[in-house]
Parts: sequence; structure tokens; C-alpha cells
Amino acid sequence: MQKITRDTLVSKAVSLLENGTVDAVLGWGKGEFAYDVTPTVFETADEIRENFVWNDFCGANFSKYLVSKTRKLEGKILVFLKPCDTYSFNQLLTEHRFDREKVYVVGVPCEGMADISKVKAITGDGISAIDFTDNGLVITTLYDDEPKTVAYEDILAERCVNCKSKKHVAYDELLGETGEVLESARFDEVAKIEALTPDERFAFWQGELSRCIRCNACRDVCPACTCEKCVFDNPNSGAENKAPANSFEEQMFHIIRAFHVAGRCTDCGECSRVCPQNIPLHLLNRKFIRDIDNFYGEYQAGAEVGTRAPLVDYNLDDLEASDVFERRDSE
Amino acid sequence: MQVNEYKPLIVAFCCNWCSYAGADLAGNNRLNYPADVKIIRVPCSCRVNPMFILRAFQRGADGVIICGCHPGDCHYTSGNYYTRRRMALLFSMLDYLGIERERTRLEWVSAAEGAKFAATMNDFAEKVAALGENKRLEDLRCKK
Amino acid sequence: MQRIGVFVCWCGSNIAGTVDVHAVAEALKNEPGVVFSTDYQYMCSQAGQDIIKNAVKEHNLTGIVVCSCSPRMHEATFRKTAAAAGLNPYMVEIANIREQCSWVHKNMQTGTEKAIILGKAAVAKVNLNTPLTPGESPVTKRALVIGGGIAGIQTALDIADAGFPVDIVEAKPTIGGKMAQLDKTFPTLDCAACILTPKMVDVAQNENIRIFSYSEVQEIKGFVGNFDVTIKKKARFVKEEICTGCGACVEKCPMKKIPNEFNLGMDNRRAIYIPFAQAVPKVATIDPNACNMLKNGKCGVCSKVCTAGAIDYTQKDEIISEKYGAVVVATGFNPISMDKFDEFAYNQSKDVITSLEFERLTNAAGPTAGKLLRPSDLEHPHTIVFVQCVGSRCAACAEKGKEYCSKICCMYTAKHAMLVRDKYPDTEVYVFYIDVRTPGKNFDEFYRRAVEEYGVKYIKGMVGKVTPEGNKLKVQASDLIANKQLHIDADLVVLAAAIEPDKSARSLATMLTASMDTNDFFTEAHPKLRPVESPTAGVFLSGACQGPKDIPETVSQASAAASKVIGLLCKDKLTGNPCIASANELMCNGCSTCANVCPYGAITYEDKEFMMPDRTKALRRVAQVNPAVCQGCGACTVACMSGAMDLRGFMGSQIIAEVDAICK
Amino acid sequence: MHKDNTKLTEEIIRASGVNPKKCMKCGKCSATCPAYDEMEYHPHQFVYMVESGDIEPLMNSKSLYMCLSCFACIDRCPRGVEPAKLVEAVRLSVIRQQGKNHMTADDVPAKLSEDLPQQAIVSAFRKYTK
Repeated sequence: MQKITRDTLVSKAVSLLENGTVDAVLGWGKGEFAYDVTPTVFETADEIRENFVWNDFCGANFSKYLVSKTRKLEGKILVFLKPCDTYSFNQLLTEHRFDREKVYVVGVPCEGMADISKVKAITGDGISAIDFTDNGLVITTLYDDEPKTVAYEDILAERCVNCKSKKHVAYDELLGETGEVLESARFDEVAKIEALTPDERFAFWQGELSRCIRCNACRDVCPACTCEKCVFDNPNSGAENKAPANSFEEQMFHIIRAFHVAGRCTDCGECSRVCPQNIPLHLLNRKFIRDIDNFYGEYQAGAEVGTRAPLVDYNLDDLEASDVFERRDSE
Repeated sequence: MQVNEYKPLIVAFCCNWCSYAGADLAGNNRLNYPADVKIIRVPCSCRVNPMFILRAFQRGADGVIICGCHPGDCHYTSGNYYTRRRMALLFSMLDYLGIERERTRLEWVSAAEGAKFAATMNDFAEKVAALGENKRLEDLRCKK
Repeated sequence: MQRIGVFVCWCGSNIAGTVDVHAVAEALKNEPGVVFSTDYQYMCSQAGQDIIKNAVKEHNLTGIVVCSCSPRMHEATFRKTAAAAGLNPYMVEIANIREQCSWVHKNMQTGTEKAIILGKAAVAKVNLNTPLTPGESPVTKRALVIGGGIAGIQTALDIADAGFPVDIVEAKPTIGGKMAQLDKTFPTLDCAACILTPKMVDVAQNENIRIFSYSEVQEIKGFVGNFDVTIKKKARFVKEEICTGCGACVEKCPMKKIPNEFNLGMDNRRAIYIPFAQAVPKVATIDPNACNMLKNGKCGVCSKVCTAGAIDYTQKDEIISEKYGAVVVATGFNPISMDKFDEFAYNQSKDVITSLEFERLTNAAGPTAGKLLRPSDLEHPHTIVFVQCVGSRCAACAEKGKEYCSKICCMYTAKHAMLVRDKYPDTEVYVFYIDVRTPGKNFDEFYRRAVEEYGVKYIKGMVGKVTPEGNKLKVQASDLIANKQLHIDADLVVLAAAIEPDKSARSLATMLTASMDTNDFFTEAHPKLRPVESPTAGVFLSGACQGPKDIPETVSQASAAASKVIGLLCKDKLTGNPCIASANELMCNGCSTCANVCPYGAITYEDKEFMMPDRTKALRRVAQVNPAVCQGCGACTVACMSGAMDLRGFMGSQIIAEVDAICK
Repeated sequence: MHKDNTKLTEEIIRASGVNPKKCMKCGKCSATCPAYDEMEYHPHQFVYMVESGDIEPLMNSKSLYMCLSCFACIDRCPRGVEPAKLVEAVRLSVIRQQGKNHMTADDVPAKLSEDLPQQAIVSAFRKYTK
């Protein structure tokens, strides 16, 4: 249950819009279903009062939208950012992807977001209404007469269970209070996979990646994937494949995508959130993050603006590629 | 078992200034290594995009080796340091996906190390041959 | 579609012995784009080259593949051949079927198979080759030397002698640097001033050299051949052109208690001062922090006594903008601070001094007029302890010392010890050393003379503690050979402080985008083969800014740097390597990732307006590669996520085509 | 040269966390040591002897108990070798091997003196007791 209320966000957005601080508001808007929240640009106070949404399904990270929105907009845009979103925001600033002056950031505290697939696993499909109560979500479905109450701890998204930070690392204004960087167990799953035998690892990933339908949702939502043109869409890159011609290209897609965001990925978890096939894509990114931490010292992308990513840096006495496995196996 | 019949396909990326010259020196000294090794010349090991490596595997290579100048000797001063980080992470990722770790290798071979070049290629080809054909990257997605 | 000719060389039997060259030529005929294919005994011979030239004309070839020896051997030859036939030289690719095929494989069948594959890869690459032309840029025929010590002086003199104008920028009021502070020089013991000051005069009199003393470099833009530099000439409140250096102002200045930097604070100077008698330019400078007139508007004595009318209290800093073709860094070194070495009591006793302070104490122009007197009571010291490696070879703590060997200390300590024993034979001199390092012409002989002829007591060991007690310094030290701990009552302790690059070097390196090592020494373009150039084109290194050096080494490096500068300035135009990176602006994210990995600082960013896919216009930050600076390593191409950055001659698509051809 | 002490040497190196190979034999530890004259083997020798596996003479030497643990050698070593930690590690392994204490609680009263800080006694007691 979010502690900060929708009203607080709406009145903040409306007042900043009306006093001319900003010309547009990037926020969560009503979608087709109660759990279906759509990133929306609001330009009037009425639209905001009408359609603005703030609940436990507002997982979307808006940092990426700023790249195109600030380009189109003359004035300033207000954006609501949760703690994990602010890391992506900083990372994009580091990469000069938009003009900081054109953005007004309102930091929103976050108590963790719900994972709709976890909800559906409990209630079944056909959700027609959701009530957000102190005890949990009260869910009405088309098939059950009685609404079901599901507790928050049972439906919290994986990335929120393993929340890395409740601290806003960038904002112009804060609603409520910012938190601390947390000790999280987010690498446990990676370590578990690493501990498997190569055959088991292969089987695990074969099971996961074979489900990929190559819809590109992971790429399209990723705040680190803001390329003007993706290599996979570029006929001259030698890696173009909009739709996979053979199975191999899928692996190439996921490995290259993870490699391209390595050292830049803030571990916001959007890729796994949007994957329609529920492939745990964050486990690829976290693998790189964990390796980077182990090999080159701890590094959190987006913690500060202007830091040098580990892949565009080096030390004279870096680990040799041949010693990678030894280092890892000895852990 | 037809291990002896099987010939692996190995792609070697060699930097122009050290390793490619090292390979030439191996030739000058008539040091044998398997003909399965095919060399592609790049200006610096840091020109090797992980995409090239995956592409080689995709097209049927059984092993890919990248050779560059020893750390500190890069013609461009820092190229091989970037290569070292990139390849460390890439190799670790491939291993994480369950791909045999012996299929990829990064070696430092100087222009004077013809013998090391030949020995490295012999050793690499032997290890790759022992693994057999590269199926896993291909099979990763199609669940049998 | 290219029209490609394939030329397979036999190299006598070198290739033909293990590779069926006819079969290779035949097989490659069927490759896409190939319109002609042949083989010949010696392709590199005149007759072989003629075959290529004729085929280009006859078959209207647009690309050439030569299957022969290593490209490192004959790529240049065949490029020339192509150019002579009217083709762009970069339309040639070599398949290395000798060093990397026929010479390493014994079996004709495998050799031939591999040669065909290598040939196919080369054909695949040539199919994607495009004609390349090297870029050209003009060269401004003027050099900038930053730092006016012996390194800067020598470099400037050599460049000026070759007829090119040179500007020296020096932060201090005079050129001369550290060498001007030295007394004698090893191993010949000639006096530093006697050999340095004539050179300083040469600089002043050379019409090709301008000296900007009391100045600093504020901004550097541009690239090799075309640097735009902004220099701040600080106000010295004395008109340089008019001042005659007579010194009357200095004599009359009432502010007498200003620590004298030139003598390392061991005596005082006035608020208006000339650092030393042979200063160049020999003009006075007013210290604005000390001058009563500048601080409170009260005094004006110097102005009254100056008959030339050179004093100008209203002088302002002057900003000078100049263009240069080459920049030489000669920022030199400083001894490190002794503040962290409490055990030697440097801050507790005036009689614990550094070696540079010792130089001033023995210098005829120093605070004691050359008499060796201890600073505390001006008595003759009878026991002197020299401590080597203070802060050098110190890996324990980065804030305290330096991990490297400072290189010059062994020799100057031998010199000091020898000079003391020579002038004052009644003095006991101890030198505590870890190793005595004396590589250099006549160096070890010099050190042995100090021991054998002058009776300096060299002790293998280290001083652990110095405690001032009364008018003595209690020195506790180890003698590792005798396996004893020694306690010496010394009158003077001299610390051979490690040297470090001047503090200004770091910001200068940033301005120049020149790389530095972890110790802030400038990095060479190649540690063995290009030791006086920075990896950043057009930037050269002279003297101790590159690493610890003694005077002979500094001077030879200075002259070497000068010769490199002259080589550059001699050219009217710079022709680049055409195999360089370039960014596809439409795909560039402007994220700066490529600039981060570029070792040459060749990449800058520009905001440009673009028509976006949705037909709106947008201002986007895009990368620009400076073709005069890029060396073509390709680090940026892999760092670039979007694939906007590509390397001409080694394009991603070309390498992938090679991979595909090999793996087919 | 010496009898095979590899295991013991490794143990001491591991327990102390010291890498004796970093030593450049400058002797500053011995120069700085206030207990030098009381010692049979001096700090710099100590480091060298551990490096070369010559442990036994050290273990049998009174030098072990002459070290005051003032850490001057650690503070001043230019290579960060930390000789005092080696002394401590050897001392410990002697105590462990003998399975007995070099100092007992009964010894304490006799050692008390006006000039000696109580803390020194306490830390000595800790050090020489298993």
C-alpha cells in the first residue's frame, strides 16, 4: 500500500501546471483495466484530475520517456520518479540524453509495487475491480462471487522484494520523505544459478529463453536502451534481425542487449516487468552487475551523474579474462 | 566416437601490431598449428565487438580466440585494457548461460612470441576439438 | 557490385609448395564480385605488378585481392600498384596465405582448403571496401613550450635554431627552473649556474623565442597542427619592456620579511624582487600579497626610486591568445612534502633539511653565501647524516610517499657527501642507503670516489628516527651489514625527498587530453619506441614531467622532443591515416561513451539540428571525430551501443563479412 | 637449505596477513625498533627468515617476547610489510604448539609497577596467553 496518496500527487501536479512552473506532466494514466496503468503526458489540470492514477501498479519508470518528450516540448515537463527511477534518470543525464533544465522532478516515495502475474496466480483471470485497502488488495473477478483479499507481501514484485534503494538520487522536490540505500538480496538468484553445473545452467536458460517471442518489449521499455537506432534494427550493423530468422539470433539478441547495457543498467527491473513471457531478464543484467562489482569494485549505475561506467574504464592490474572463472568459482 | 575425424572451426581475431605479427613470426619459424585456425586482422583487440564473436558462433564456429598486445604494450596505449574488461564480462556471461567456457579465450601474444602463438593455437584447437561441435549456443532457445 | 580481381602468388615454392595455387585461383573465380582470377610466381615482382595493372585496365577492376605473404610485408607495395593503375589504394586486400597458411601447414590439401577460405574472406571484405582518402590539415608553424626549466629551455632553443618561432610559458617570474637552484652538477661537478645561465641568455636573445614569464596556460583547444591557446600573463606591476633590472627598487623596498621562495624560505626577500641575479627576464616583480602599496595604497617607494618609470601599480592580468602547431610539456618536478614524515623531525628542527635546501646552503648565491652552516645557529655542522629514499619506493601509503624510485637521489647525495668532505674534511658524513643506484656514464665511478677517496661512510640501512635534543639531532638507524642499531649524534640531517610531477601538470593534461599515469607523470605514446611524444598527437614531453630524470637525460629528451616538433612544423600539411573512426550522426546518441574510451581525445560533440523520423526538427548532440587526431584503434566502435561509430577500413560489416566467409 | 617448513610458513603468513615478499630490505624497521638491542633476531631479519622459511630459530628465540608491539615498524615501513604482525603470528604459533601460556594470571601481580600503564599488563597478558 502506497503511503503517499493520489491526491497529494494530483494537487502537486495541478499546482505546478497552473503556476506555470511546468507545461506538461508525465505521470501514470488510467488504462483499460484497474491494474493496467499507462504512462501518459497530461497537459491540462482537468486531464490530471480525471485520469491520473497512483496505486500499487504504477511500476512504470518514466526516465526514458524524457528523451523524446523533452525534445518535442518547448517548456518544462514535470515527471514523477520513484527512488529506483531516479537512478535511471541520473544515468541518462550522464549520457547527455536530455536537458536537465527542461525537467522538473518530483520524487515520490515507493512502498514497492505489485506484480499482476502474482495477483492472477492467486485470484485467477478476469479481474474486474480492485480495491486498495490497508490489508491488501480486494479483488473482484468475473468468475467468483465473493471478492478475494490478497496480502501485499504475497504479490510484491520481485524487484521490490529485493529493493536496492529507497533513496532518491535526483529530484527538484520531494513528496514525503526519501529513504536509504538498502542491503538487498538481489544477487542471491544469480549466485544460485552460478552454483549450478554448466549443464544445469544451460537447461535453465534454455527453458527461459525458449519462450521469447521477440516482441522487443524489454528493449522498448529499458531506460538504458535509448539508442536513436538499435543495432538490431539497422541493416548495416551486421546484426539486424527484426524478427528472428533462426533460433540463434535470439541468444544473440539477449546477450548483446545485456552487454550493451552492462555498466549502465541501474537494475530497475523494467525488462522483467514488461516481458509477456515472464522471462527473468533481470537475471542477465544482474549477472553483469555482480561481475562488475566482483571484478572491478562496486559500482551502481546512476548513483551519481557523471561517473565513468566500468566498461569505459580500466585499471592496469585488472583481472585477466582467463582468471574470471577462477575468481568466481573460488567465492 | 569420431573425435579424430572431427575438425573444429576456429576464428582468431588478432591485433595488427602484436598478435598478427606474432602469427607471422610463427609462420617464419615454420611452427605448426592446425589449419582449423583462421585469422582475422583487426587494428587493435579493442576493435573486436562481442557481436563478431557471437556472429562467428552463429555461423558455425566452434571456438573464438582474441589475441592482443600484452597489457601495457598496446600500440594505442589502452585498447587491450578495454578488451580485457569486455571479454572478461562476455566470457563470464557465456559461461553463465551454460556455454562451455573453453570455447572462448583471450590471449596476449607479442610480435616476438611466434612460439607462444603456435602453442596457444595448438592448445586452444585441442581443447575445442575435445568439446566437439558447438551446439549449445544454437540450442539455447529451442527446447528439445 | 564490385569488379574484383584475384591474384594468387606462388612466392616461388614458398606458397606453391603447400598450397595448390591454381586451385585457389579457380575456386575464388566463383566468389561474388570476382571477375578475374589468376596466379603467378612472384606477384610482388615488377612483372607480377604489371599483371595486376593490366588486369585493372582490361577488366575494369574496382577491387583487388592479393593472396600472398603477410600484409605487413607487401600491403604497401600492392596499394602503390593499385594507385599506379588508377585505383584507390584502399581497394586492395591481402589474404595472408604464406606466413599464416603455407608455412605453418604441411599438407597440400589442408593448405589449399585454408588458402581458399582466407581468399574468400578477403573477397568478402573487398566487396564492402570503399575508396578512402587521407584527410589533410594545415600546420601552424609555431611551438608552445610549457615550463621554462632546463627541459623547456633546451627544447625551445633547438626548435628556434631550426627557424621556427617558439613561446615559453613559465609560471615563475624567471625561467631557469630547478637547475637554477642547484649548486654543482654530478658527475662532473661543474657549477649549475655556469652552464645554465648562458643558455638562459641565449633564450632571451634568440629572436625566434618569446618568453611569457609569470604566466600560465589557461585554455587549450584544437588539435595537432592547430592548437588555440589562451595564456594569462599575470600582472607583475612592473613594465617589463622598461625595467632595466637595476635593483634599486628592491634595495629600497621597506617590506623585508617575505620568505624567499628561491632559497626555499631559508632567508627573506622584499615585496618587490628579482628572484636571482641572473634571472631572465631580469625584471622586478611585485608580490601583491606583500606590497603595502597594492594592499593599502600606502608606500610607493619603488615607484619613486625607479628612474626608468617602470613601476605600474595599476597593471592588470593580460590575456594572450595564440595559435600553435605543437605543444611541448616541460612542467618538471618538485620534491614531495616532508610533513607526513614525522619520524625525521623535519617540522621540529630547522637542522633537518631536504636535499634541495642543502643545495641552496652550499650555493655561493644562497642564504649562507656558500658556507655550509646549519640553519638553526649558523654553526659548522661536524656530523652530517644523509637519508636516502625518503618517500621514494614507498608502497605503503599513497598519501605519504611514492611507489617509484626517484632516480636522481643516489647521485646527488653522493655529490653532496663528496663536496662536504672535500671542503670540510673534519666533517663526518654518513649516507644511509637501501640500494645505491648508479646506472649512467661515469656515475658508479663517481659514487665509488665518494667512498674511496673522500671517505664518506655509506651504511646499508635506514634511519628510523630523528630526535632533536639540545643542539644535536639524535639519529637512530640500522646497519644491516653489521646487524647493529646505530645511534649517531648529528648536527645536520639531509633528507633525499622523493620527487613528484609539478601540481600544474594534472590540469594541463586535462586541457590537452593527454594521458597520465597514476602518479601524474605524463604517459608516452609508446614506452620504448615513442618516448617523447604523448599519445595525443601534437603534444610532446620534455624532462621530468614524463618521469624522474637527471640533467643529461632531461636535456637529451628535450632535444629529442624538439626534433619531433621540428619534424611536425616542417610539414605544410598533415596527411592522416584514412582508416579512422567516423560517427553516423543519424544514429549517434551523443552519450559520450566513445569519447571516454578514446585515448587521443579525438572525439568532441556538437549540437546539430536534425529532421527526426516523425518529421519534427530536433537539436541533437552528436559525436565528431577529428580526422587529424584519430589513430584508428577502434575502441570507440565497440563502446558505441547504437553502432553509430564505425572504423573505416575495418568496418563492422566488413569484419562480419569476413567472419561469415570463414564460417560458411 | 632449511628443513621443510612450508606448512608452518604458510600458516604464519596467513595468520599475520603479511606478505614478506614485499620487503625491500631497507632496514627501517630495525632502525626504528626501540627494543632492538634486546633482540637476538631483529625485525628485518625476522621478515627475511619468515620469507625463507627459517622459522624454527625464531620460535626458539627470546626475541619474540622482546617485541613491545609498539608498531613503529608497521607505521614506518615504506612497503607496508608490517613486521610486528609477523612477530605476533610467530608468537601465537609458539603458544599454540606448546599448548601452554607464556604468562599466567599469577605472574601479573609481580609485574605491576608504578611506572607501567595497566593497559600494557593487560595487553601483554592477552598476548602471551592462549
